[in-house]
Amino acid sequence: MNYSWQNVIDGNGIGITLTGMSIVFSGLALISLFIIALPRVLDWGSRLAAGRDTPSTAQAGASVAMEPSDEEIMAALALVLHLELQHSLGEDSKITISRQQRQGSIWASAGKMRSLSEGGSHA
Amino acid sequence: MNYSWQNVIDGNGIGITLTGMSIVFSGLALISLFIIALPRVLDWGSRLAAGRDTPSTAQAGASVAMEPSDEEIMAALALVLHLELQHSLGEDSKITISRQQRQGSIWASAGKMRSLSEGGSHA
Amino acid sequence: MNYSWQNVIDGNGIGITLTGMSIVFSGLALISLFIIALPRVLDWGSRLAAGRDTPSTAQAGASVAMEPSDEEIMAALALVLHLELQHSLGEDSKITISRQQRQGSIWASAGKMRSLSEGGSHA
Amino acid sequence: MGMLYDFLQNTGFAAMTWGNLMMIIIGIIFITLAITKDYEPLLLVPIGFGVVVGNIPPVAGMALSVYDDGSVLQYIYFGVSQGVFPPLIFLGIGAMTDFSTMLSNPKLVLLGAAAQVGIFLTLIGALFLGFTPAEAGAIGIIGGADGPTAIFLSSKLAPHLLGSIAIAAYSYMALVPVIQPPIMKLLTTKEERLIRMTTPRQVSRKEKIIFPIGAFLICGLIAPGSMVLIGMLFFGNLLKECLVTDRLANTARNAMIDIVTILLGFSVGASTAAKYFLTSQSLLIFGLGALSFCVATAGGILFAKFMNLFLKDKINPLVGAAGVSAVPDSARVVHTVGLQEDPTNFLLMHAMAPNVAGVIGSAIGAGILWTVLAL
Amino acid sequence: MGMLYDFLQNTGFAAMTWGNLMMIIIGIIFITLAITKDYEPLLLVPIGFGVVVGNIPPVAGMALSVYDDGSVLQYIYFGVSQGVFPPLIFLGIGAMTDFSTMLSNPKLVLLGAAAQVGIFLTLIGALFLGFTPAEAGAIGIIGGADGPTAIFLSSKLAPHLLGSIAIAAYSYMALVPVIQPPIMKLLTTKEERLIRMTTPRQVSRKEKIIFPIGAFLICGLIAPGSMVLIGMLFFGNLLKECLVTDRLANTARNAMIDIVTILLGFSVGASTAAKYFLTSQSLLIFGLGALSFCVATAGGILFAKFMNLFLKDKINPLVGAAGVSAVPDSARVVHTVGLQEDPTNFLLMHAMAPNVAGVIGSAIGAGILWTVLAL
Amino acid sequence: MGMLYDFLQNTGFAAMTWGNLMMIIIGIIFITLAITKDYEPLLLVPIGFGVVVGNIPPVAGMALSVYDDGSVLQYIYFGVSQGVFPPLIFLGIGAMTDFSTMLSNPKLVLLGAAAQVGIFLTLIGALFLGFTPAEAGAIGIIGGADGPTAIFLSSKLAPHLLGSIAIAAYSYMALVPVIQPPIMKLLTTKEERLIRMTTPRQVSRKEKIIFPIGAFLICGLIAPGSMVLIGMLFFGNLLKECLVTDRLANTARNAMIDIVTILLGFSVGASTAAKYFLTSQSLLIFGLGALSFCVATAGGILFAKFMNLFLKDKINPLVGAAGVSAVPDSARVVHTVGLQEDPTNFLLMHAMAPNVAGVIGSAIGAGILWTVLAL
Ligand code: NA
Ligand code: NA
Ligand code: NA
Repeated sequence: MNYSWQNVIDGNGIGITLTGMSIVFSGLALISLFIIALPRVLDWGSRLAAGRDTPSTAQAGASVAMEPSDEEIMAALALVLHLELQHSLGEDSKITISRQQRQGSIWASAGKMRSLSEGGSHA
Repeated sequence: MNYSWQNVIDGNGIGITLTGMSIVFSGLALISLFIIALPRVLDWGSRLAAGRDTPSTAQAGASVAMEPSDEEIMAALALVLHLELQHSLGEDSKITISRQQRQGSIWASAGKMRSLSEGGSHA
Repeated sequence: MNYSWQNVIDGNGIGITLTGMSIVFSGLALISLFIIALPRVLDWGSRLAAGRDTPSTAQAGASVAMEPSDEEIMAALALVLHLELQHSLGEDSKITISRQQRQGSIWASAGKMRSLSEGGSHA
Repeated sequence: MGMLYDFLQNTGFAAMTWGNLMMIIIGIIFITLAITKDYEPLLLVPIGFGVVVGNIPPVAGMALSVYDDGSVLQYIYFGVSQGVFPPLIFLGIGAMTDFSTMLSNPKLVLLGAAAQVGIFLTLIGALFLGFTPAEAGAIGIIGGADGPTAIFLSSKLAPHLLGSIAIAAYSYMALVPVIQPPIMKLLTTKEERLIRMTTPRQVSRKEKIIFPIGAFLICGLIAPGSMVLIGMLFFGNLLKECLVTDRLANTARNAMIDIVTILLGFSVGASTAAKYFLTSQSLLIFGLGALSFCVATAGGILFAKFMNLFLKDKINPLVGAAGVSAVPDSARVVHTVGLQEDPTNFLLMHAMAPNVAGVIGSAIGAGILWTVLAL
Repeated sequence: MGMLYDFLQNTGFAAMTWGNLMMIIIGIIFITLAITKDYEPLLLVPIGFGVVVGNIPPVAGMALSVYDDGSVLQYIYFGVSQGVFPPLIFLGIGAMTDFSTMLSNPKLVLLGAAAQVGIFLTLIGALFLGFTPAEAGAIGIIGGADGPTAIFLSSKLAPHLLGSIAIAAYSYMALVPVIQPPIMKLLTTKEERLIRMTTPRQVSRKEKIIFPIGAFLICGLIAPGSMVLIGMLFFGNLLKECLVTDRLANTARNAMIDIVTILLGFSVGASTAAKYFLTSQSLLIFGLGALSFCVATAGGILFAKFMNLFLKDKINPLVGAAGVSAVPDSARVVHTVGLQEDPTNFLLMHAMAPNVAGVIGSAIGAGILWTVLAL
Repeated sequence: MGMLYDFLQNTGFAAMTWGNLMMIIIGIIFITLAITKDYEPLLLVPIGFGVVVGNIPPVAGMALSVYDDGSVLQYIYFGVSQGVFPPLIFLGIGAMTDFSTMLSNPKLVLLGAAAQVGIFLTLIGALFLGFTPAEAGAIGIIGGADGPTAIFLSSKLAPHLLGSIAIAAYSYMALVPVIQPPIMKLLTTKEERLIRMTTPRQVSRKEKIIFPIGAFLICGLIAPGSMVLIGMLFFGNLLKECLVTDRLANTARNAMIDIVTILLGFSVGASTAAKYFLTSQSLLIFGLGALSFCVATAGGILFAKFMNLFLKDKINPLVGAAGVSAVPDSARVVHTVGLQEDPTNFLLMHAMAPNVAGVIGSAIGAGILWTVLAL
């Protein structure tokens, strides 16, 4: 292999970099704008649906939502505490997320049927 | 595409329909007969095994089995109640069937060994 | 098919058997030696790490470890009892090993984030 | 900057067609209906998102879509195009289905046969409209109201229509609570809807264990083409009922069916690129699909009324509507319509019998069509 | 009505052979034994149902059986025919096996080597009966008493005998509680059966973690042909023992092994269509298989007696019978036979050491046979 | 005894090279670091054991390694070599990721874009060193700090470098807690590291549900090459957030991702046979990889400082370092470094926003490179 800037020019490295970074920034900037617009559009939609008679409470609700509840502050503190403890206690203190099953749609009723009949006293 | 009954005749649509419905009905009728015969054959088999000395109790048992137990009536009512509530409460009231694991055969003992040795006090 | 010892000679049956049994024995003998050596090497390594000043306690610990704790004797008895009961009680007494989930590494924090934010009071 | 310009020529914005846009909106509607109306969310959410993904315009020369050789989506779609996923889903369904309602109501099994008339009349309709016999068979199976069966048969008889047929089948299955009630009310009198049925007998464990083996032999021998679907259904059921293989049954009805459902739904959705999907054929297929669900519902109800001519213990003809399968939605619809007439008449357990029989019936129908039309 | 007649010609009833009927009955017997006697239900139920499905007579021209290109069953059987499923099962077994009994009883490991004599003497027997060397090697591995190993080696050396060898291996593994006790009693005296063994030492976590890596290197280097099987076994064990990858170990020993077990058992069963299975070769294979289990059992017991000539702490020679693998049934048999002589002599923990060593031994044996016979 | 001699010639001991030995030691070091230091154990344990297995010397003529046609390891490696496993892992990651930190911090999303400069500067470096454009693109993606993305792009652009690139990517991801802090301290002042950020607003369920669909459309349309990775990521996230498909989301983030992780890690490791891996190219790739992580970290931090020139609510520039992805380790590193300056300044939630944005950013980057370099 020969090291040379000519390779970079031949491979159009600068063009790829400029194109690439432009597109990456455009993509994430669009997502950013989408995220900024989303609650406003939803808010506008729900106010439209509510007949425009309660805009003040909707806004009040929005501003209330800006401050975290006590519950969430507690949760955040608990998380931080947890992360700290993890360092000192090591592997055995890893969290365990319990598996929750949810039977939906097509199979839900079959599941119910089953639990019903198996709960019976026969056989 | 041209719409015409000639297509149906050319495609033998009537023949397929008659053949198909005959076979479907035959299949499910045979299953139906099989289901009807099954408890009688089993009953006859178990009476044969019991030496034919207790036919009356076997029949009594069968007739008793025709009526649902209180337990099952309760279960049925609970099911109906549950299904009704589901409509009003929406998605969050879906049932959750808990996952039960069963270690069998080949691996069962390995599992036991494991739980035994891991339950010990060493490392 | 013709039955004959010539087939065995042609197929080099004796050679394969001798080779095979030699290698199988060598492999498991090496594993056996490895297992025998392993605790000694580990012990020697940890004594080296501890600065060779506490060899007596290390050996004492090793000899203590040779005898099972009460806890483990109980566990062994429970296992035997369990295995015996299994014969008499049949299929329904099979053990159930509960499924434990552990979220690690890459995804661990994502999991924590999730449980944190879903635990909150909002939507 | 020439490269940037070239790249922008290759973005989806540049290549977007009205068809793609329309399909993306359809995909979003599927997701919305699934979430807000709870219509079959386990299928409509994956399919809907797949439709959105499949309608991002492709870049010429890159292997992206299910139709490009060597693309990731094609590998996933392989399970659909070769018919491997549907039997695996049937395995899981078998492991979660309780056939005891059917075992205690053997005569109701015939209602599950009657509703399959929807399959065959739709086939005649499709032939009339100019589809080839193989295509007509694949379209007819929409009337079976059973997604995996429809995908399986389409993959064998008319792979080019698979997307339309699968989407039509799942759409109408989701719409069962909308489609069936008017037909049920039209074809029954108030007296009929008030009929109370006798409490079914209980079923022993032995019957439940022997049933899947015996029923499989009957179906497999009478219609070998249904062997794989029916075999997996009853294999899953045996794993469940025999009690000694609980861990296998649990995995079959949880991790396994979930994985297959995700991959099947997503890749079926992704196969609906506007270019292949938005054709006049798809429109005809959707029309025939609606017809097939109506015919199947009517078939079940009318056959129940016909059976009542000979029976002492009358059948509530509403129960016939559950013969279309669409498990368990059509049984729930029967239950709900029954409750509207008499709030103490619980038809759900009775409706489950033709409901699961309808699954078997349409799988047999698919086996027959495959045998007759593929040879 | 010509079509109906044609169709009926294609039903299974018309094409049924006596062989198919016999195989279906065998399949039902497998299921019955699994359910009523609890003989290896996780394997015999899927295999048994697979045998029933595989013996529904096929329809000429339709891709249904594992032998028809492009059929669903063939795609599933692919994992068997290419030897992919057995290593995945070993991964799960590794993730559920505790090697600490072996780590604390290193001398008992040799019993797991001695029992492999069953493999090689059976190979000689098979050669004598006229099988080719590759076939003889695949048949010999039945003596390893390990299903996945037998399937893996057969898929490499003698794919046409895979069905017979797999069924023989699993049948005799299920029958271990019947086969082994008479041999054990014949070859040991009452005094020997009463020997109490010393309590094994405890094993540290570090040893458990280092063991799978070291043992894999020994096996992989001495018999590279065993690399995949042994590699997966010890990989699974490392996932279990290292404690930082619990979630992977859990999935490997639950969802993953269950899915593979279902697909492997069912498709192995489905490969036993009478036409391919009911041959005089299958009969000879079953005979040789029975022989191999007996020889392996005797090998383990006699080698234990031989070792006792040199040992101060005597080995209870019953424990040698556990060297055949068939985990954990043969260890349980040892335990039970031991209890018959002395109800307070618990041999289970001691028997687990040669039992798991036997798994390693037969995988090494398979690797050797593959190397010697495939080149 | 000739056969024994021949066999011994084929053992690994005989064919062992210094390269193999070195790789085996590297594999054991990976496992040791994963267990003792808890560095990405879910990936380093499988990869490490795979490295050990892949460096057992092969036997000429036997299909054992990932490079031998028809071997079991090759079938498993197929999911890597065809790029199928990475999107499935993204599906699971989507089903366990909460994007609400990002939804409540939209401006921080740009930091996830800035850090991708590591990808493109590394590409320039690789071109300079003489790699072909396609190879350079695959090497550059190491700077994305995202294992599945790196494997996906390498499989498309430079399959022969896949092993080195994957190992480099995962190694440096594991070393993030070592690599990033010095750079973070070098490029920020104490005052900057003490900046407290405002509490983010809460996010509604509706936003969480609409976000994955909208964000997918943006990414898919602007960079269609990222369609599969990003599509699966947001598909998984929709399954999680829509609440009606919980069972699918649970399986995607448990059984499914575990199975794929085991197979991916093990087979990537097994592809590093010394013969293919120990090349001067690999050495250069490791050098460029280290560079790319440093550049990416610096890019994120410096862009945060640049944004602060215009913002009233200042960003703590440490948070920029989380833009490299390496979820969630780099966010944890930010949190830890922040706590060192002020034990009451919790940056974790803020750092998660650029962290997940970085995943999206590098997937877009991969899509662009694939489009530009593969056509
Ligand atoms: Na149906
Ligand atoms: Na063995
Ligand atoms: Na990134």
